Amino acid sequence: MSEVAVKPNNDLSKSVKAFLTKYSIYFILVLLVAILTFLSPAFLKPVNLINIVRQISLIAIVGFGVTMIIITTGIDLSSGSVIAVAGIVASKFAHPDTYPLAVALILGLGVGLLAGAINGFFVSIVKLPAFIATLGMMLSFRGVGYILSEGHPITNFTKEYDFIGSGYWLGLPLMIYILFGAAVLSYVILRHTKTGKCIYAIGGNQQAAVVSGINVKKNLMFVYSYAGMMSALAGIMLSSRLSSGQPTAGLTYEMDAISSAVIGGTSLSGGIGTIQGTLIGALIIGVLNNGMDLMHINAYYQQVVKGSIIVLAVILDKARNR
Amino acid sequence: MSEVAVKPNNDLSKSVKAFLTKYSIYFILVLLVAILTFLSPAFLKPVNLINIVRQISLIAIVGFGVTMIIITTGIDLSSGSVIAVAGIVASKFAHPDTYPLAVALILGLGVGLLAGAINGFFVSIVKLPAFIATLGMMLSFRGVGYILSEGHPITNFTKEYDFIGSGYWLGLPLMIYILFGAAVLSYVILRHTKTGKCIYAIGGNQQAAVVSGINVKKNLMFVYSYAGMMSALAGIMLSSRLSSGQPTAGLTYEMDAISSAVIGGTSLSGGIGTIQGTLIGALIIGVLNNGMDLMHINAYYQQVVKGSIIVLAVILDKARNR
Amino acid sequence: MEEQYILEMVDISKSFPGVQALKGAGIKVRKGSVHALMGENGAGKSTLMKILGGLQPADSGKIILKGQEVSFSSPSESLKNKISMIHQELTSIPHMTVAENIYLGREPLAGKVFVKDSDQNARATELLQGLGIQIDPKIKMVRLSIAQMQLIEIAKAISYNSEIIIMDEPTSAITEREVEHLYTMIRNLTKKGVAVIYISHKLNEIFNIADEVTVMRDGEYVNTKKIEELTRQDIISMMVGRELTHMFPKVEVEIGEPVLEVKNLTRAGKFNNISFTLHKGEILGLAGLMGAGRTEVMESLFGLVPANSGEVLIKGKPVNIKSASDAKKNGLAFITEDRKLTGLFLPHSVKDNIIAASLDRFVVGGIFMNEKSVNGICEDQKKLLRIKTPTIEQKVKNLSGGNQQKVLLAKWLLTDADIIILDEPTRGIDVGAKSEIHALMGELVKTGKSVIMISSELPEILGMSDRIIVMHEGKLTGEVSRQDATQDVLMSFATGTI
Amino acid sequence: AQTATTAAPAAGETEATTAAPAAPAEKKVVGVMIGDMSAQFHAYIMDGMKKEAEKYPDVEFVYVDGKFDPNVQMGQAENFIAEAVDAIVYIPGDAAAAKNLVDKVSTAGIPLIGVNTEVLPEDMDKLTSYAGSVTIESGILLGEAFAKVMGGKANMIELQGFYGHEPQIMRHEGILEAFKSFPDMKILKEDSGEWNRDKAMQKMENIINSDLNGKFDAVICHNDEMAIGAMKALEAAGMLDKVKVAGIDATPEALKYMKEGKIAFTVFQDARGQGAKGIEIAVKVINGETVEKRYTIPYVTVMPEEADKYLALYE
Ligand SMILES: Nc1ncnc2c1ncn2[C@@H]1O[C@H](COP(=O)(O)OP(=O)(O)OP(=O)(O)O)[C@@H](O)[C@H]1O
Ligand SMILES: Nc1ncnc2c1ncn2[C@@H]1O[C@H](COP(=O)(O)OP(=O)(O)OP(=O)(O)O)[C@@H](O)[C@H]1O
Ligand SMILES: [Mg+2]
Ligand SMILES: [Mg+2]
Repeated sequence: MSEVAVKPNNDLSKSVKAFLTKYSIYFILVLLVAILTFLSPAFLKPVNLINIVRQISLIAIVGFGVTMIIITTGIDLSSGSVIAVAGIVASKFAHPDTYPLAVALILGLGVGLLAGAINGFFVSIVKLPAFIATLGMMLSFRGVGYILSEGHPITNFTKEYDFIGSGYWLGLPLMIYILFGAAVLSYVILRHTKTGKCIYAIGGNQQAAVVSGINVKKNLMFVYSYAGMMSALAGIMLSSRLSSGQPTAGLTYEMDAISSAVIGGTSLSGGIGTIQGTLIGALIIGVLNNGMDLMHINAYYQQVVKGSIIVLAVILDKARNR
Repeated sequence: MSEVAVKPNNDLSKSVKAFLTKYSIYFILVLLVAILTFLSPAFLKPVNLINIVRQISLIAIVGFGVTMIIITTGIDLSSGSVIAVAGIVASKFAHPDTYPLAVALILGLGVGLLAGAINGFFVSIVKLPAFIATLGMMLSFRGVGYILSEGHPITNFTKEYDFIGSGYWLGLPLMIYILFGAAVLSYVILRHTKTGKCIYAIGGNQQAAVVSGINVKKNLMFVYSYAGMMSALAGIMLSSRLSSGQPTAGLTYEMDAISSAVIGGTSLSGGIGTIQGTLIGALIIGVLNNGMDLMHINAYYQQVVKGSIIVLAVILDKARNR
Repeated sequence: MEEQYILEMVDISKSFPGVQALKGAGIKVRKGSVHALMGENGAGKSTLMKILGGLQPADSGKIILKGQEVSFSSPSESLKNKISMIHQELTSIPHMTVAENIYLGREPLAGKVFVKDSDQNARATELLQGLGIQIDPKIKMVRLSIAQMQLIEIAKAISYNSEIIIMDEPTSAITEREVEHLYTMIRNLTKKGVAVIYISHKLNEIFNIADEVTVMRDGEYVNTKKIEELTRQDIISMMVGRELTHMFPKVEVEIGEPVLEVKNLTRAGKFNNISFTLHKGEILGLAGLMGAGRTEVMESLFGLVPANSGEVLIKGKPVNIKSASDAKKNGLAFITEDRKLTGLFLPHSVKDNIIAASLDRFVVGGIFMNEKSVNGICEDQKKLLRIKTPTIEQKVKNLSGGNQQKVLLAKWLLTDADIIILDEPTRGIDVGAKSEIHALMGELVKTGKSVIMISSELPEILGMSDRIIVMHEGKLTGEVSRQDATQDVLMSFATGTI
Repeated sequence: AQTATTAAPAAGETEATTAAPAAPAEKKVVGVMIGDMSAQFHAYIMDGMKKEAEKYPDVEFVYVDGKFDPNVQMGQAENFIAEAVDAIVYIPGDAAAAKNLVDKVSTAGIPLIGVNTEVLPEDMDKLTSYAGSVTIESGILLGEAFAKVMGGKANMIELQGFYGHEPQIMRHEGILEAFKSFPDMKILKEDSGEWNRDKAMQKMENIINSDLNGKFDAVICHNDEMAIGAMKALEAAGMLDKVKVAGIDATPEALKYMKEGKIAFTVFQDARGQGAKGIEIAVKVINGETVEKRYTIPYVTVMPEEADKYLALYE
């Protein structure tokens, strides 16, 4: 009950430090951008920046759902497969002169919701470790993708469906607006709703959440279903961008999405994480990929550099949780 | 409130139940074998059983190291890449008329040890989450594999080197003996040495391990290095089996190794797990892959079945931790 | 001084980011004596001992062990110097056996590598028997109760054959009977010349076992005195730095009609035929020894673990409570005994902790949280309970134990429940905070609420309760009114000797 | 490898007679090892196989997916040997790593029919027969046709297959081979699109934004999927009129885009023809008919005006 607990030695240096640790991940991004701008003049052109944001939009959108899952101490390895299945289902209903756009969208998102709910069922009701449940579903959903598409890409879409991935509005790709919308929606859910509070509580201490009368099962079901839907959204966008619904789509995207979340400060032990962090994490990955391409770094070395920088970013960001 | 929840109170049924839960994973394997024998007469032939064991030897050996890592609450996503790098390095020194076999083996295993030590450094000294550290190294090591091999397979080995992966001794493939040796070594380390106790202690309660005077850093370094070496051993075996050291070798093997461990009862939250469990887990995966091929199940459906059975096995095994 | 000190810690300072935990603190301990270390929550007792145990380095200061200046950079160095420690936080490894836990890090080895399991088990058996602890060393730690785990930790600390044993709140999870047993063990140790540093918030224990007392406040050394020179009040005022008059400030409230009736509640293997009644404005004490099943009854009452049979009536109406949210709807609140395990969200802010059980009350438009009202109400709670924190955004893990307990209380008070179950509400809490929590209980019953208080501290039960029921091995063995209750009566019910 | 593997067929025969009731009556079995079912091109080969297989209702064909992992294929070959199938049709995921597999199957005495991808030259003899092309030729044709289209002078971006995969290595070599006689065909940048439309599109977008913008006038891709990805990125950047894109495979989509003038040309590899041939040979072999050692199915360069003809093949 003493005052020992609060005794800053130096107010200024303390607040600077607090600021730096709180926003360290932003500084890493800024630093990376600065270095790349210096090394490659093409980097900072608006058209390239737009390009980067569009490229990361898929993994960021997947990452938003995954972030919520990781906050509840879970993980989702099935995202990449859900991308494929949802893309295929939506593609099947996107041929000209068959159904209105809404049908493709609703079925695509619906199948993602269902896939997510299956994950949620295993994790929240059957109480399997999320890693193994979603690993199993990663295999199963991918198989379903092959079965539904019979191994072949599905092509030939309506103009409206094509517009999702290739359209522009007010000079910006539609995909960027979708990214923005998904980010705002996810942010609001996590930060400003009861569900968001429950998600953090479950991740912070599941037993305490139960005792506090929080419906853990219901909230976990929500989180996994939401993440499934976000993956499906990415799947629809990807199939439209490529003009093709493919059973191989989204392979290993789950790892990029998880990396984005973790680089962005989401803790794999749960209870901690933000949507804006994940967005920054995805941007760091995107900026890296793009920058290395612009600098014509040999592809073999790109992997080494990317791996090292991911580790470095997390090291620099570690101060935050200290 | 007033309903009956659990009512055992029967000594016999209780001890049967205890037995079943303790060995549940073995029963799952036996059940699977029984079903497959019934469905496919070719399954139970000795030559097929030998096949299965040889086929799982790689992921089981990787799995032994990964098991120890998971027991310490860590994870290793870089195993597949270490397989490639070690295979390439060993292959480079396995050309006829250059060096004795020992050189290829020592350098191959040495490079695995080094890779593992790098993972260990990030996890134990820098204190990064193992997931992100080994994810970064997965990328980096894979890149190193490409750089060392210049993207091409390395072929043309000495007879001795070829013998590792294709040789027979007393009617059994050499690979099975290596598997057996690695299993026994790993089992003894984990069950009967001080290091093994330390590994369980670190995973069970790291704080407790520290206050008991255990050198957590040293033991973590050991575990990651050992796992790196096991992956390297698998890499050497693979390159010999294929007569070719390839930069693409071992892609996604880390997931199979982790699955083996988890199916075999290793808990991703640490402190629990056995080598024999992982061996059984790998056998379950191997029996499944083999059985589905023998039963001529369509490859697309195989993925669905495999995913579902992994989940099912873990559900059935869950009683064990109750 | 007639005899040489075995240990002197002089002028020790230590700071954590933003916190000066120790400012020139120190302690001098004689061979073969029990030296109590006292101080409020956050005074720096554990930190000082962690420095001695090699867990944390001091920023400055000296440690003199048997005349030699030493410094320990790891627990193993400290252990080598014959200093062992029972930690405030339980440090057992759940899926290893009792023997493995005890001999962790110093297993009997064959050929320097292989652990001799049977040797280890034999040694553990011998050790536990010698200490009179009836636990099979081959069973896994996870199967023990918290109290049994604490006994194992005590046994483990003793098994090092150390010259100095630090006991940081060794009795936080065990009850009077085991405490008596611990006294015996300590007396045997001191007879052999072992020095014990004993940290506890329970004054009774200090007067029972300690030879000398050192008091710390705000990370600083206050004073050291022989126990004979001290009264309770002396220690308290040294610790708090002011006079603390009311220890158990019992508020007299008129007891009203029954609000909760429990009839024949049974859960197989845990408790049997539990029946009791709680009245409006009443504080009902629930006493008993370790493992008596008190917590279990409350868990079933609160819907966390279903009972097999029985009936519960609230305000005369039968209710069927199957989950915590049912319980909340029926006006129950449950402040659980282990605030870290089942109470708090440690990585989260004070604010998020306080609102966690009453989220619905802040929801606007069906889904959104009304941040403004959250902030306002949390600030009110902070003031009301005098929670010491710079802001309500502070992470709970950075608060001291007492303040954490208050956050937990705030969470449940916010639900505005009529029936408040407090399970060990002052465990590990210093006297100052304790009396504040007791005062608060008075406030609650004054406003017409009712309280069930489980406590293993008999003075607390006796001081606070209007009526006391006692459990023994899953059965209700007695009921006494405030007037008739004495330590002896309660103990005989609790041990089943009546 | 001798002792046990030679024992395999023998063990198989003895067991087969006493087999469980589920054993089908004397139906011959052909194991078909696809290199990677997720690769578009292999999927088309499999289509050809399945169509051909319909002609032989009394033979059972078992398709397994090698996932582009030679170790997986090795395991599948072992499984087929254990099962004592009557013949194996084999699309190698990798030539170098096929050595031991070929050894094993031939030691076991099971006819092995290679399809699409050659194994190492010294192992070709051990195949019972081979239906396919010479991989390097696809690269040579692609390079030569590009030289023709560009008038012998171009600055190109090369989007290669997944690094380390057999066709990636051989096609790259073929392209370099072809350009030996066209010194003005320059490759400004090599990168990998991993056979994948998605990855190729991202790579192209980044290249378009780099300092290479305006400096290249052709994108040479190791397959049509990547060509389509590159084409889409160029189209979005409005550069398609200045840059020519081509790939290999003649997939229906690529042919469609050729008709629209978005892709310059492609190199046809008769996926279905190869697949069908492989099955046909296998059936002949198990019926005891003699087969030739090699059925070469050549690559053909396809220009836009021929697109319809090739599209018709997919009907
Ligand atoms: N690792 C740490 N990081 C930051 N602050 C710490 C750390 N450990 C202790 N403190 C702070 O140091 C002060 C002293 O803590 P300490 O645990 O020594 O108190 P204590 O006297 O043992 O209290 P209690 O009676 O509650 O156990 C407190 O303000 C505490 O918050
Ligand atoms: N969920 C649980 N799993 C395993 N053991 C438990 C659980 N909850 C309580 N126990 C143990 O069961 C025994 C009876 O529990 P309970 O906590 O009800 O006793 P109590 O009378 O409240 O004693 P205490 O003074 O320890 O609170 C105790 O020893 C306790 O540690
Ligand atoms: Mg303390
Ligand atoms: Mg209790």
